[in-house]
Amino acid sequence: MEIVIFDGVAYGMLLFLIGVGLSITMGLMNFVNLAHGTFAMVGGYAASVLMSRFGMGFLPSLATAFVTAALVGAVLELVLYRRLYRAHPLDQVLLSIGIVFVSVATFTYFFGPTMQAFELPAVLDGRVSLLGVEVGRYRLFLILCGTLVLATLLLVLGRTRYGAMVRAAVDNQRVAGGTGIHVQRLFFLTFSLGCGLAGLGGALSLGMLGLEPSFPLKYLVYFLIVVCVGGAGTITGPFIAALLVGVVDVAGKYYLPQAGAFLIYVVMIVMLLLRPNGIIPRKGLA
Amino acid sequence: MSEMLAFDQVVAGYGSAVVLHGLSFSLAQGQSLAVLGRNGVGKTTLLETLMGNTRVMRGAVRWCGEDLGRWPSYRRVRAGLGWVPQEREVFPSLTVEENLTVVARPGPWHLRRVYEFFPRLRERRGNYGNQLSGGEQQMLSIGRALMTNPKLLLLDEPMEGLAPIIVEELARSIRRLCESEGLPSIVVEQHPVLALEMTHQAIVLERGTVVHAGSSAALAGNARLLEGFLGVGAAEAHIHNNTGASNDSNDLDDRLA
Amino acid sequence: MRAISLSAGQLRIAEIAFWLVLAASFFLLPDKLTLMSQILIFGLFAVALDLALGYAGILTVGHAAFFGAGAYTAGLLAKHGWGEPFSGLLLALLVCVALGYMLSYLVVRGADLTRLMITIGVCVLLAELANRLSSITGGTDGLQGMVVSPVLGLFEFDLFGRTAFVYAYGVVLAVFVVVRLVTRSPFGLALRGIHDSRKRMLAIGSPVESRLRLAYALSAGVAGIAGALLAQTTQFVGIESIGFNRSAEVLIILVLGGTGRLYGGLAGAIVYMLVHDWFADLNPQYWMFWLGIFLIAVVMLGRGGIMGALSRLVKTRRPS
Amino acid sequence: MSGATTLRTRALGISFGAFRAVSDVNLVLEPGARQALIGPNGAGKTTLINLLTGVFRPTAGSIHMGEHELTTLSADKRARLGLARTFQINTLFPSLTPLLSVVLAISERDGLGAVWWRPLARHKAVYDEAHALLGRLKLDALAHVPVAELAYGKQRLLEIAIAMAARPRILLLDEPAAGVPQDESGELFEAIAELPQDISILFIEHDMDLVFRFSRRISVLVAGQILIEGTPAEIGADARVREVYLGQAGAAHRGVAHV
Amino acid sequence: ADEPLRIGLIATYSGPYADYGRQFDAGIALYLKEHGGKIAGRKVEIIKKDTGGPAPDAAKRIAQELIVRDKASILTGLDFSPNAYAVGAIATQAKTPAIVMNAASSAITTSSPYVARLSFTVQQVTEPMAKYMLKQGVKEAYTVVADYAPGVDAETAFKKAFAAGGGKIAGELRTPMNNPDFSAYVQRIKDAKPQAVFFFFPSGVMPPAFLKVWKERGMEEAGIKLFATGEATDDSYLDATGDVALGLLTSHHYSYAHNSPKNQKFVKDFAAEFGGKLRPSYFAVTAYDAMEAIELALAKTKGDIAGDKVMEALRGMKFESPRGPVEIDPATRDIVQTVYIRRTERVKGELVNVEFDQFERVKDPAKEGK
Ligand SMILES: Nc1ncnc2c1ncn2[C@@H]1O[C@H](COP(=O)(O)OP(=O)(O)OP(=O)(O)O)[C@@H](O)[C@H]1O
Ligand SMILES: Nc1ncnc2c1ncn2[C@@H]1O[C@H](COP(=O)(O)OP(=O)(O)OP(=O)(O)O)[C@@H](O)[C@H]1O
Ligand SMILES: CC(C)C[C@H](N)C(=O)O
Ligand SMILES: [Mg+2]
Ligand SMILES: [Mg+2]
Repeated sequence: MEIVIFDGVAYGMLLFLIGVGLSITMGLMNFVNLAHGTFAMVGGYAASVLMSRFGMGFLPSLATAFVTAALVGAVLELVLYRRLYRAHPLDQVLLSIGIVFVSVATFTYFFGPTMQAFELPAVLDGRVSLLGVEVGRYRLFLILCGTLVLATLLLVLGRTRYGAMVRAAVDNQRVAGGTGIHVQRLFFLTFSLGCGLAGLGGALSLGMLGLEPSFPLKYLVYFLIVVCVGGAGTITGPFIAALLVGVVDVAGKYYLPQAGAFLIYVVMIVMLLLRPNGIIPRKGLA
Repeated sequence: MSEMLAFDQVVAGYGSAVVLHGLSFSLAQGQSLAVLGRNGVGKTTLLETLMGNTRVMRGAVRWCGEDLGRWPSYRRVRAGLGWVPQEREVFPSLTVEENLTVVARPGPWHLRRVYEFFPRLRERRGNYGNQLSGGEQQMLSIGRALMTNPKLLLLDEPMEGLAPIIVEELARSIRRLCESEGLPSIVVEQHPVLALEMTHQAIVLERGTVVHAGSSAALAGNARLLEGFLGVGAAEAHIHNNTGASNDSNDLDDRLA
Repeated sequence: MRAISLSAGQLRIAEIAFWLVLAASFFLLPDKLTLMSQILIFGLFAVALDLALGYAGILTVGHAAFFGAGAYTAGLLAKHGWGEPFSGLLLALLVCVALGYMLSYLVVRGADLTRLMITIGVCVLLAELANRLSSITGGTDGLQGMVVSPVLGLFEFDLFGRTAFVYAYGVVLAVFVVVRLVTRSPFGLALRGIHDSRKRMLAIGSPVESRLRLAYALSAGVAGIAGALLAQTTQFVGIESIGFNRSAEVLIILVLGGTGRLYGGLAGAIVYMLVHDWFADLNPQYWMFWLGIFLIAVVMLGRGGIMGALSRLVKTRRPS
Repeated sequence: MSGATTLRTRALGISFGAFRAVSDVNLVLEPGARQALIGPNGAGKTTLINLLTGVFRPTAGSIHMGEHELTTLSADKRARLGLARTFQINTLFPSLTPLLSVVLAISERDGLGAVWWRPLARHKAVYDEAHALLGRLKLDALAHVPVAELAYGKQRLLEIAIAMAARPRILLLDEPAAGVPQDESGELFEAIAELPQDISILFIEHDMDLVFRFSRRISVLVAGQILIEGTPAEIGADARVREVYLGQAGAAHRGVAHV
Repeated sequence: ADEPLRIGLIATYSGPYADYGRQFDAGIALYLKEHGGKIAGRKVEIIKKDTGGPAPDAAKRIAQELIVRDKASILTGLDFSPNAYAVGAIATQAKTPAIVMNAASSAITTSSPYVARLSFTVQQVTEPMAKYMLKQGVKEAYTVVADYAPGVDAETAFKKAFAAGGGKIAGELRTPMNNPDFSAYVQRIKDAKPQAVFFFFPSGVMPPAFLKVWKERGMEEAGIKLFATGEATDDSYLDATGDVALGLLTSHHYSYAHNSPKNQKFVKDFAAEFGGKLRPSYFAVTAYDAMEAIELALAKTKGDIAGDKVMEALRGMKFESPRGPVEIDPATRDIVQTVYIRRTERVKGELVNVEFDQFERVKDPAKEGK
């Protein structure tokens, strides 16, 4: 029982770590960025290559994953995304799908179609006893990371004017500019932040999901579930949703394995019917 | 007096549609301006051009001696333009208070002072932008512009949707802001008499050009001219009976409730 | 760039020319006929999606649910001895309209993201169901053993895909004419109104939800016909017909073509599939790279997809 | 729709959280009424109209229109019963033209909205009626310009045109003349006043010239409650109304006689 | 004749399964290199077409175009079963031989007389594992399979063979195809404490994800033995799977470490051709063998490429493949081959599947019963 919940929470944390960036770019900035997984993949490959080819440690490689993904995000923002903030969401879909295609082909070209090798560092391998329950160290580490990221983001986005500025700019770019907000720089930074978080999540997923060039498409629906069930544009919403999804998924598979893939989608649909704007709806929208 | 703002043969519009056809005027330092004209003549477009939201095809806009050229709007705000858009356009997903603080820039105007100016906003401080009444949104939009601590207020039909008592008070305080605090305004108004009372200078637009420019007082005094430009009834005072001057001593702040 | 301006009459001629050129591919591209029929079928599928997405404004990435349901309906019918193609289409239509109408109660409410996720969810659930019911559907191995009778009792489905092409062309054209009618009907105008302002529609007394439900059901029916067509012309139903990936692909096709523009779906299918075929022929491994670049380029060059770009080049004259 | 009906609320109220935006409102709109609803900003006027038209569900009280109880009816059903409105903040169809906007309103009124098997162009009478209506509001020259490109004042007129297209029995206007130039707002109100006498009209307006010229009765809403109702003369003379709402403007209207 | 022999290769070159196409290509390229680019004395032209994964409608269209437009006289590739079924229908219609290089659903060969298979069937590699486990004294086993057609095939075949030998099924699990986290399943097995677990997952990310959790939970310490089919330790993925695969027992028809002169040469040439990065997997070896089969068949027909003749020539064909001796069942056109039991070990720093037991001349058991 405890272990099932623990596993679910850990799995949920991973979903949160990868998905929260999407809640920022898609929810907060209103950019339907289906290429979110691409940035996660960039982070994942960066970490994996640094560790396996250059012998970098796990923690520094996590930081590099964040930075690399943020940089790639920044470049793409400058060249492509920037031009589409005001465009129709479907144009954004087309752009981001194009980016996914290019990234999948590019990574296949450079790294081959198969998975990346990854060995957990010894400290994170195996189990440790926590309140009498034997839990996986890596899973515990995921939970710590998730909590840390949550706290940091709440502080940055919730407590400062920064979050309000982003929301204002998304509400009405014209007027935001007309009241002195430097929308372009704001979006640039925010987008890079979202991508960096994706990269971090991608690197952390190495120990659990396995990384291959088709990553961006394979897990896209999971990211979307977390963000939409949680409430796009919020941080706590996806956090709760991710935990919910994680626990329901793991517990469902444990207690009701016949339900298989059904359960998670049924839960998602029910949640969305009950709370159409997410667990924590972004306020103030009509 | 030195020039504060000037439009020099400005041709501007949206996409391929031209709205301003060689519009020119200039405004001296510290003077406020009424912009009059019928629906669709380009009053809003004039302000949007000033904010950098239109396509300027020819001509120049100078602000305090500098050509604004293609400056992005946030820079114009930082240079001192405070904009109140026609459709209010408060940020719907921000609370009243966030709407104000999010644009705050250092200067004499701060949250407390705006709340004192519009006590109604303080009462509704926790409401989201789209949970406000029309008039409250108007107040918020004005308050928001003040929070940017501008050197010139651009008011696009600021009185629309406000209760008469507030209109009176607001008109008075806009005039006072100019006189005692040196914060002039450009006022676009449908009620010429009201606008002329609030300002020093006035221009009348027709099809994207200036057809009359002069002092507000002179225009207000010339009913025939006014009616010629703006139609029958234009010269009728919106607020009759201006005996209320004696009430001026009443503190503005209690009355704007 | 000056826009070319066309009158309503000239526009009509352009439309007819479009269909004539398509028909001519029977003679011009005799060894690409199967591709051409699949282009027509996916074009029709995209047009169906456009009814829901472009016209009714229901963001859905789950339309393969209906495409697949139509395919399985026609497929199972043909597998179990009823191979007459037109009745297969009709049954697929009925099944999908009913399914669409039922599901519309889940989908029509809620905001864009909610709809997006609910449609994805329903689609994945149906795909999973098809996988589970492998004794009926063949699961991931696919539905085998379909026997489709000759069209009108005369024309066998041949190896060269001639019959398939003519059959698909006829059906797609007929259905398209109906869809075109829908978009020009009072109902079509109501959908545009809802798209623009739901609040105002309610205020003028339009029962918005029931309009949307009707649109969704119609769209589902057309998608079902497309699915059935694919099943009949390939004489096979793979489980991919009903999955998320197919939903996403048709969305890309439609968006590439341009939403809310009637011909967007067809234009998108023609361009996407030809370009895809071409890139994949040039380079079977990395065509995705070039296709991705192509999509990015299309967005960067102009919004609203191909038809969006066309509509900026070609203006219809305003009636005066 | 024809036939006169009375719109009546009983102890109507709505709270947003702890905030009571409207409370205990008993409003009667007699057949053929020309009634103004005035009151300070944020008094709850728009909210009241939203309650009447079904945008909000009341948290207290009930609404009746003739023999129908409207309290829980959906917005579109109320509209089909003959309750039309305009919005204080333009709520139009940006991508349609004024002509199509009005055609749409007429076709929905006539129950054609679900007709998908016949082209719109076949319904010639609808077009004729739409043209006539646009003509009356002097929008005919702009019939084919996309709504998004109309100047604000024209959009205000279109608001009214769409509402009138429904041939309502009861018309609720939320600051219809805001943003319309003074001389035209007079004309606009004249057009409204000329609507058939069996149509009841309730309008919110902050322009006292218009209020006092065109209303036969005025209700004053303050802090969500009706402070006073009466003829323009009575309202213009009321000290409390002057105090909280009219200010100096009231002076001019004190004792003005009305038609 | 100077007309080249055109062979249409329908495979997956893009997307998540792009490795399949890559392995096919390598196997074919190696064969052609060894034979001077010729089969039966004719230059060979391979026309590659991508399906991007399971996509029967695309596969069918491609097959038709290959025959009608590109004048291919033989179709091959066919990694996914639905694609093979769809192409089978075209093969029948056009009377063109289709040689299956991977698709493992049993009934493919029965769906068309113009289809022959050189790979394997899921049942064919599963049944020997059941027998081997029984032989090792395993009395009770838990099955875990991916919830799709091949998974169900594996489960059915395993249960049948295991029960036939007196074994007991302790429980069964089917996991969704897109299943990022296996902790719940492994925990469930742990709590059920069966004597052994047999699992079947397709090559790729699923086996390592499962094995990681298996190790993290300490299942080995808990005394639960683990068995699988060879997809779990696919040579293409084994390196990336890492140490979690160590000691796993699997059954399959090919290991790159197969100890025979033919294979040693094959592996050496392969390495010389493609460098150390790419290991031949069971996809590459089948592709190589398919070329050999075409060569032998055309030798028999004296270069005649008429579909019926080629199919006739394929029936009963026997030859030595790098995986060991193989033959084509004259009745079913399906492959008959040795299935090996292997253990994953680290040899010279490399993870490999070391064969240590074998079942000879295994036919597709699914067809045997009928
Ligand atoms: N986005 C736009 N695209 C094209 N034309 C526009 C756009 N916005 C406004 N216009 C046109 O520009 C002209 C001037 O509009 P503007 O809003 O400046 O007028 P205005 O004087 O402010 O009128 P009002 O008194 O109604 O507010 C109008 O004819 C209008 O149709
Ligand atoms: N959704 C909501 N949640 C909370 N408060 C709301 C909401 N909608 C409106 N209010 C509040 O209810 C009060 C009444 O608003 P309403 O729009 O009815 O005012 P009004 O009388 O129309 O004012 P105005 O003349 O300025 O248009 C306002 O104070 C407003 O802030
Ligand atoms: C076991 C797998 C290689 C089977 C293959 N994916 C098929 O569809 O037949
Ligand atoms: Mg204006
Ligand atoms: Mg109001």
